[in-house]
Amino acid sequence: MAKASPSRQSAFHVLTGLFSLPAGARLGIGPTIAAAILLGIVAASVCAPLYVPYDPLAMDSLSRLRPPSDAHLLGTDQYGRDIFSRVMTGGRVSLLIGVGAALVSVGLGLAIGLVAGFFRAADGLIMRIMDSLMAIPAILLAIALVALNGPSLGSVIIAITIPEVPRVVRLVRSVVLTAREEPYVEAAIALGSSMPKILIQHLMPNTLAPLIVQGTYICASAILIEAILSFLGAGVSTEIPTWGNIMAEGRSYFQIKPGMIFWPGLLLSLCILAINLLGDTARDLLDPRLKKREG
Amino acid sequence: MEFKSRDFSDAARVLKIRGLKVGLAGRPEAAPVIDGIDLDIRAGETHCLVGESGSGKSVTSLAIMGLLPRGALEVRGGSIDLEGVEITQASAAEMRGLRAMRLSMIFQEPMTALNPVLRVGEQIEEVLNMHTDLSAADARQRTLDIMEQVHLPDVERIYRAFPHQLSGGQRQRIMIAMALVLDPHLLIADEPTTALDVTTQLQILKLIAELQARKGTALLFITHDMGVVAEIADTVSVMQNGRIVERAPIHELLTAPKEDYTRKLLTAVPTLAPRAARPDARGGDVLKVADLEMVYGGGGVLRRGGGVTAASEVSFAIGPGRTLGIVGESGSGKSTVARCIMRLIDPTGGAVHVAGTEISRLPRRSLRPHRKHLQIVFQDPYRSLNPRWTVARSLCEGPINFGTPRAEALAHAAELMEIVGLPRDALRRYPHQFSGGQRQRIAIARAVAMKPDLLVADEAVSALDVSVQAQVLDLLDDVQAKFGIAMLFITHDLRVAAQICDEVLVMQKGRVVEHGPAANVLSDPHHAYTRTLIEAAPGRHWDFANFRALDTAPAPGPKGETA
Amino acid sequence: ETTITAVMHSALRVLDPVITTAHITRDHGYMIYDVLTAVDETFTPRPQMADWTVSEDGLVYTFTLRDGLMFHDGAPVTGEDVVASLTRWGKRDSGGQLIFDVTASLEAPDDKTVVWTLSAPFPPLLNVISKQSAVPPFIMPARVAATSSDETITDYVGSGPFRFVEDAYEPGVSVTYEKFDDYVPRDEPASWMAGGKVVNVDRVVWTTMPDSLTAINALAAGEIDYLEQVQVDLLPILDGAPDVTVEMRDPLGFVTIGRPNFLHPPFDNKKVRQAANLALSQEDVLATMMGSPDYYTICGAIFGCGTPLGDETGSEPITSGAHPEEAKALLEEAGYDGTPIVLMAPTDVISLTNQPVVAAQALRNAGFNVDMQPMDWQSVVQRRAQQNPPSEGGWNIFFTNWMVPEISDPLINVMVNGRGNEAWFGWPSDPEIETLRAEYVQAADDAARKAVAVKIQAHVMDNVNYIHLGEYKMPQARQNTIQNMIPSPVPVFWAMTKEAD
Amino acid sequence: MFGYILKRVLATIPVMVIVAIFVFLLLRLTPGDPAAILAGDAATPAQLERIRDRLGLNDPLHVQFVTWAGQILRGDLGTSLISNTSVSGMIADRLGPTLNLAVMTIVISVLLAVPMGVIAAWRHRTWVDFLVMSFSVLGFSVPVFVIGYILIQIFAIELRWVPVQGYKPPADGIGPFLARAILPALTLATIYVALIARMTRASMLEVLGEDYIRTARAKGVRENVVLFRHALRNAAVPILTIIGTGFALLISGVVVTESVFNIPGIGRLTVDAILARDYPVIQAMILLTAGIYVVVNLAVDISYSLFDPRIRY
Ligand SMILES: Nc1ncnc2c1ncn2[C@@H]1O[C@H](COP(=O)(O)OP(=O)(O)OP(=O)(O)O)[C@@H](O)[C@H]1O
Ligand SMILES: Nc1ncnc2c1ncn2[C@@H]1O[C@H](COP(=O)(O)OP(=O)(O)OP(=O)(O)O)[C@@H](O)[C@H]1O
Ligand SMILES: [Mg+2]
Ligand SMILES: [Mg+2]
Ligand code: NI
Repeated sequence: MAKASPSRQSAFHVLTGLFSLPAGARLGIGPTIAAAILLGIVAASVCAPLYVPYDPLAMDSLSRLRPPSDAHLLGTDQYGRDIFSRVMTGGRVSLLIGVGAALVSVGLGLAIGLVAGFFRAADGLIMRIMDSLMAIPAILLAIALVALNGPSLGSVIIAITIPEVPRVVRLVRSVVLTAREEPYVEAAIALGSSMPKILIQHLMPNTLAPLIVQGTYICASAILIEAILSFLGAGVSTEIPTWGNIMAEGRSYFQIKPGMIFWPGLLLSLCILAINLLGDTARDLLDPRLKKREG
Repeated sequence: MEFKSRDFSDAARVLKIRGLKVGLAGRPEAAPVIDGIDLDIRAGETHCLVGESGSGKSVTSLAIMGLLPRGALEVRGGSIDLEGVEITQASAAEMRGLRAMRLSMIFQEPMTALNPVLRVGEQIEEVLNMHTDLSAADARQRTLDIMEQVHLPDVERIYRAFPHQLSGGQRQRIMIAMALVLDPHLLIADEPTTALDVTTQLQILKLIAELQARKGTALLFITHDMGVVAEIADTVSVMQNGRIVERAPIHELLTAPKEDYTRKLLTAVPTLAPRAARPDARGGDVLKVADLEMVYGGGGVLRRGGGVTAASEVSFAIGPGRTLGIVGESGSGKSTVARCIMRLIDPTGGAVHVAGTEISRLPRRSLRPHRKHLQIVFQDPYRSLNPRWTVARSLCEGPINFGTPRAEALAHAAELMEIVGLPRDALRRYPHQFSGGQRQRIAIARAVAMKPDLLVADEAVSALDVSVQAQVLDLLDDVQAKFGIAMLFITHDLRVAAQICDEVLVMQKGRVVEHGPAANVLSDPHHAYTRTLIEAAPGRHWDFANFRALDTAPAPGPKGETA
Repeated sequence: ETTITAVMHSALRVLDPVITTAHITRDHGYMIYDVLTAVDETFTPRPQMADWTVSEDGLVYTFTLRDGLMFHDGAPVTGEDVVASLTRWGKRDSGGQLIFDVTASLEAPDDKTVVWTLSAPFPPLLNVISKQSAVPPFIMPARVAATSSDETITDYVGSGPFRFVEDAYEPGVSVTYEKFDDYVPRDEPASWMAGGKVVNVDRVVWTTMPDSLTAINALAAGEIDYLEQVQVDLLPILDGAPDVTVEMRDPLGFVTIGRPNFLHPPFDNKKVRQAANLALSQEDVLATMMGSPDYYTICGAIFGCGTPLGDETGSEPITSGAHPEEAKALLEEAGYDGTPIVLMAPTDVISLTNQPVVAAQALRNAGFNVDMQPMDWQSVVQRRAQQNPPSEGGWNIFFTNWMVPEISDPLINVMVNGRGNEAWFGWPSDPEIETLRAEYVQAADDAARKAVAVKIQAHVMDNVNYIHLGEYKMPQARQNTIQNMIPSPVPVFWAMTKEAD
Repeated sequence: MFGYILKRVLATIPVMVIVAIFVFLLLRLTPGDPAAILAGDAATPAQLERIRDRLGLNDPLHVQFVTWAGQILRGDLGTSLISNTSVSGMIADRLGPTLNLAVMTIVISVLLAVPMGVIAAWRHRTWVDFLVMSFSVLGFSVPVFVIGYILIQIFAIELRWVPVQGYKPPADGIGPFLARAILPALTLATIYVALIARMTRASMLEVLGEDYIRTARAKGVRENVVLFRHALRNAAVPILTIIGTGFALLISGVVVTESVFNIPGIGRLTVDAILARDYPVIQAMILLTAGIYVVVNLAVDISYSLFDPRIRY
């Protein structure tokens, strides 16, 4: 949050605001490239079933671990499945996990955070629970949760979501706590607006910008955590290819057939890179200092 | 009133600026921020730079210091000559050598200009360490000396203090000590007293004058406060849109300004002569406050030893159509009283009657119907409107809460826009598309939309430029006359209080020390504190708007001085 | 001082070789304990701690302990210790239980003698107590053997060729053994678990490497001496390591199997089981698991190819590749209604991850509706014990592996138990096979036993008590400085030598 | 100060209690049976049942919880269901490697990341900034195990500078310790460096815009002094915070890194315990890690006052 209180509109604060915000023209091409890459990967993944040459699950025990060839663009894995088909299809699920985890954590976190931020009575208990959830190491929680529910898509998303929720809650709560001191909120109280109305109409929109940013980070880290869970044997079933479990399955073959890690890894890294970059750009663009500058 | 009238034509020229142009970095096509200014300052001279907000005063000072923000602003042309050194061409190392030795600067905000994590003594001493070969002991002694010179008490203790442990005035003294410890030839002060209350401001101004006289320093003093200018300036430059439109010795400027812009600036300055009181109320009091008390932070289970008593035994009443002003220095409890009345906080004692209802104890829910009787306008025009809402939505929020149909509320909002002097189509715009003054008008419209009986204005014009301030004050006057609203007007600026209030209430440390008709309080103060306040008001003997001295001295102090 | 650093196939966590059937614990047992008798490489029982005589009627076995037997704490091994150890073992081991069912008495008349009296003849007794898997009767001090058979022991004194170094033990990480200087080996050459256990190294350290790639790299870099199992796909990494030898230790290897649940549809129907048997192909499963045919054998013998009882009668449907069409036809005949088959697929045990995936695919090809449920091995272990219908937390089929010696006869092989609820998971009620097993116990000689075994083989293939998916072997790898390792199903550290660096 | 610490320490009690209850319930709801791990593949249901009885797994949940809580309060972490050794002993054996690794990682990360962030902020929107930010985004986007494999491949296999795997305590000599710990520490550090560098940059950017930085420059202070003496100390609080909360991230990295580099630490211990349903070990470990997390963050909170005199407790 900008510390500069706009009440002191000294030139220097205007300057610093301007200093760290990219005016449209100065964003550079980075975000554009990032967006293009991301769109490309998303499109390629979503449309994967239309163009991949093989069923990503079709095995052929007689052509295992083949090097790239005309028949198999990126070769085959240890089940003789076509790596190209798996990687492209895997993107769908990985992205789904990313987006799913982001939406669920942001949604839950927003609801809980608003309540905690505004209702003093609930705050203590909610925050203690959130502290506890944060204190439990996420990865261990995830392994336990996946063991509990079986490694379905849903349980992986939930497992990734639970440790993220407290972070979102803290974020939302802190925004609400700051925003409720804003004069315009006090003005709304003076105008006789009810608490729910203030909460939803005045305070919630403030959380939007930081949540978008947070959401992109959650999305990126969810894709990554899924890979780590797969590595530890607690990821999504190999019947549903994801970048994570393709890499995890390929990890023993790292030296013999690096493609199994390289290709999904490349797409995954590019994706996360792009998402993070867009998140950073969003943060810069949504920087509250921007709004004040325009005044 | 006496003005400075020394002649500096023989003194050595310390700073010489010719045709200085500053523009946005990397955007040569954009209009320059500083558009070819000339400026001369000679040893011992106090040169004041005035002008409305955004006219380029700070940018000028930063250009002289070589501190224009990299990547945002750059010098486009012209020269800045400091005793023969060309600053626009100087290397970073040369610039570092000049700073503090030959040229230093004091900034507006003593709160933020000092590094909060370093001891203030160390911060002064750092200047010595950077620029001299003094031994540690000598440096420390020099530091203590200069701290004595700026009249800091108990220098040994303050040396070790962190900025947050000092008052605003003390911090500004540290800044001054830091700027002057190496006896620079040029001192730039960018609004060094704007953030301070009047009494402290007076002390700081005196201090600067004293040191300047002793060391013969040239002073470039930036301010928007004409009162201050009148007190200290030898020469005044008036800036507008990056140009210097008029330059003259102080007396000449105040008595016979040549440029329209200068005239406009001067006429906007309110006088300390109290206005004629409005006719007394016909009906009963709109607001009656009795023995209001507010203690912050007391009563907590873990916090023993009581809290801060921000207000106690505050009682007053306001009739319809009348204005009561609350004045007092910072922290005296003015806002606390306002917030208690608005029930933004719950007073710990006393009673508040609004339109006949005692509201200080009402639970929030039953309070809501009474909200429409009282409305508030805040100081900060940038934060008092929801930046994500259109003006129309902000204006309709209250009426809709009280059951007005949306269409009707909108129609009323459009009328209000006219009343506050904004175009109707402004309804569709967002707050950031307006200037501070315009936003304050919108905030007033929003309050008025509720047809309240009482309007509380907490420093409603303090953040605005004098010229804008005058317009908003006029607006408030109009609205009040039109709707017969009672107004509680909080300000630290006695001129503003004089211009708008029927009655004035002076607060100090949470208590009411004086209360009466504005004319009485301002021209015949009984309490010593009120007198200090009035005496500290800079330029209080000058009637800027009429380019002459005030004939009725506003505050006949014990030994009332006259112009 | 020679130390052998060995990476074993899994971490040693349970130190009681009687309470568990885990291989690593059995291997640990052979390090620190000794056994009365043991089979050699021809599956023939040989004397180890004791010699024996059998009475004419086959009811009295008399064991005589050899001289010089001593526990690591210095106490001599007595008949009393043997009786206590055998008794505890008899409560845990399924073969042992059968013997104790017909035991009249087991006692130690003196320090050197143990007399085992039966109420009915039990011809395979020596084979059972000499078996090297799953739970061999290790001899412990009587005080240790007094521990309940449902509780793990906490005193690790044995009389074997190595001593357990308790201070250096980190469960799941490493175990250290030191040569037991007072151990007196037999004079015969070592052969499997029999013969003289001559220790030529001072110290053996077993460490665990959770990551197989790391283990191979460590071996190639000379950081460890011995890798018990090498993933075949990773062998090329060792090509570049001239100091490492890759070889087969155990000529018998492992079998991998699928076990259907007999309690619930559709596998309660023999035809459906047969369809599954047809749908699957040993080759597909094995090729995926092992990669190279050098390391797997298509083998239809449920008691193992190359074992005395091994026979491939009736195994054609599973050994001749996948038969999706015939399977479909059979399914139709059986009236399979498309009920989803809950197939449990463990994700965290490398040797068990492939079979379910391949099988699921093959079953689908044959028209089964497969609900493959991935879970960790622990969940499989828990769930396979559930007798509920699959829709209520039960299951239809799971896969596991055995070492060949663990399935090599009808008394050891738990999957041919047909006692319904008392049988192994899957709970087939198969009176026919129970009759055959009784016949086997009573068979007088090897030829008669083999004849019964062939009948059991034929029955299992027809009734599909389980799906025998073939045999595979795991290569081991060692530094060339390690010499004289004897071939054995159990990795043993006696006989072996290590050149000083 | 003391009062504040006491208050904070007391405030961790409800957190730990919630953690304990949560973990306990979660585990008991999770399918899996330690008895089956103990007994192995061939055990019959009846045998398993008897073992479960012995282990107390057949008691009602609340009885098990009360028993366990009672033990914990007496400072007894219980006995592993699988290896029948004391949990505190197991943890003691394996805490060292992880702590050493974690400390080394944090030291490396801070030494690398803070200067990186400072310089990126100082040279905002230049190629230096771009480079630092690219690196730090990259650090986020490559899974830990891949980084580990790559480092092993390069430094242990190709260059043969260090061993592939393993762990030696510093007591065995600092050389062998460093040789084995450096790759895992670097692996773990990538993500941490990314995190800290990013936060340092953001925080420095904020601080560099502050008035007192301008004051320092107006005094003619050298640029490096401006950055490190004036700016960095003011930027420290968010950096410390991220170091504290990043600790959680470190833990998940540790789990993977310990596998890849075969380090006998507590991360691996916990994962193994979860996979084996060794309840006492899991419960103790999660309580312990949660406790460490809470303590680290408490320490971070307290250390704020070292950097910022305005924060006083
Ligand atoms: N970094 C910057 N980039 C672009 N424009 C700037 C920058 N800094 C200042 N400006 C513009 O330069 C003009 C002059 O600003 P400056 O701060 O000098 O005004 P000022 O006279 O000091 O106002 P105030 O009384 O509010 O302090 C303004 O229009 C401002 O918007
Ligand atoms: N929320 C609060 N908690 C504790 N103390 C407070 C709080 N708000 C204000 N105070 C204290 O109460 C006193 C009065 O504050 P108040 O804001 O009413 O002063 P003010 O006269 O409006 O000052 P200013 O002119 O600076 O606005 C001050 O000492 C302040 O520090
Ligand atoms: Mg300015
Ligand atoms: Mg106030
Ligand atoms: Ni002012």
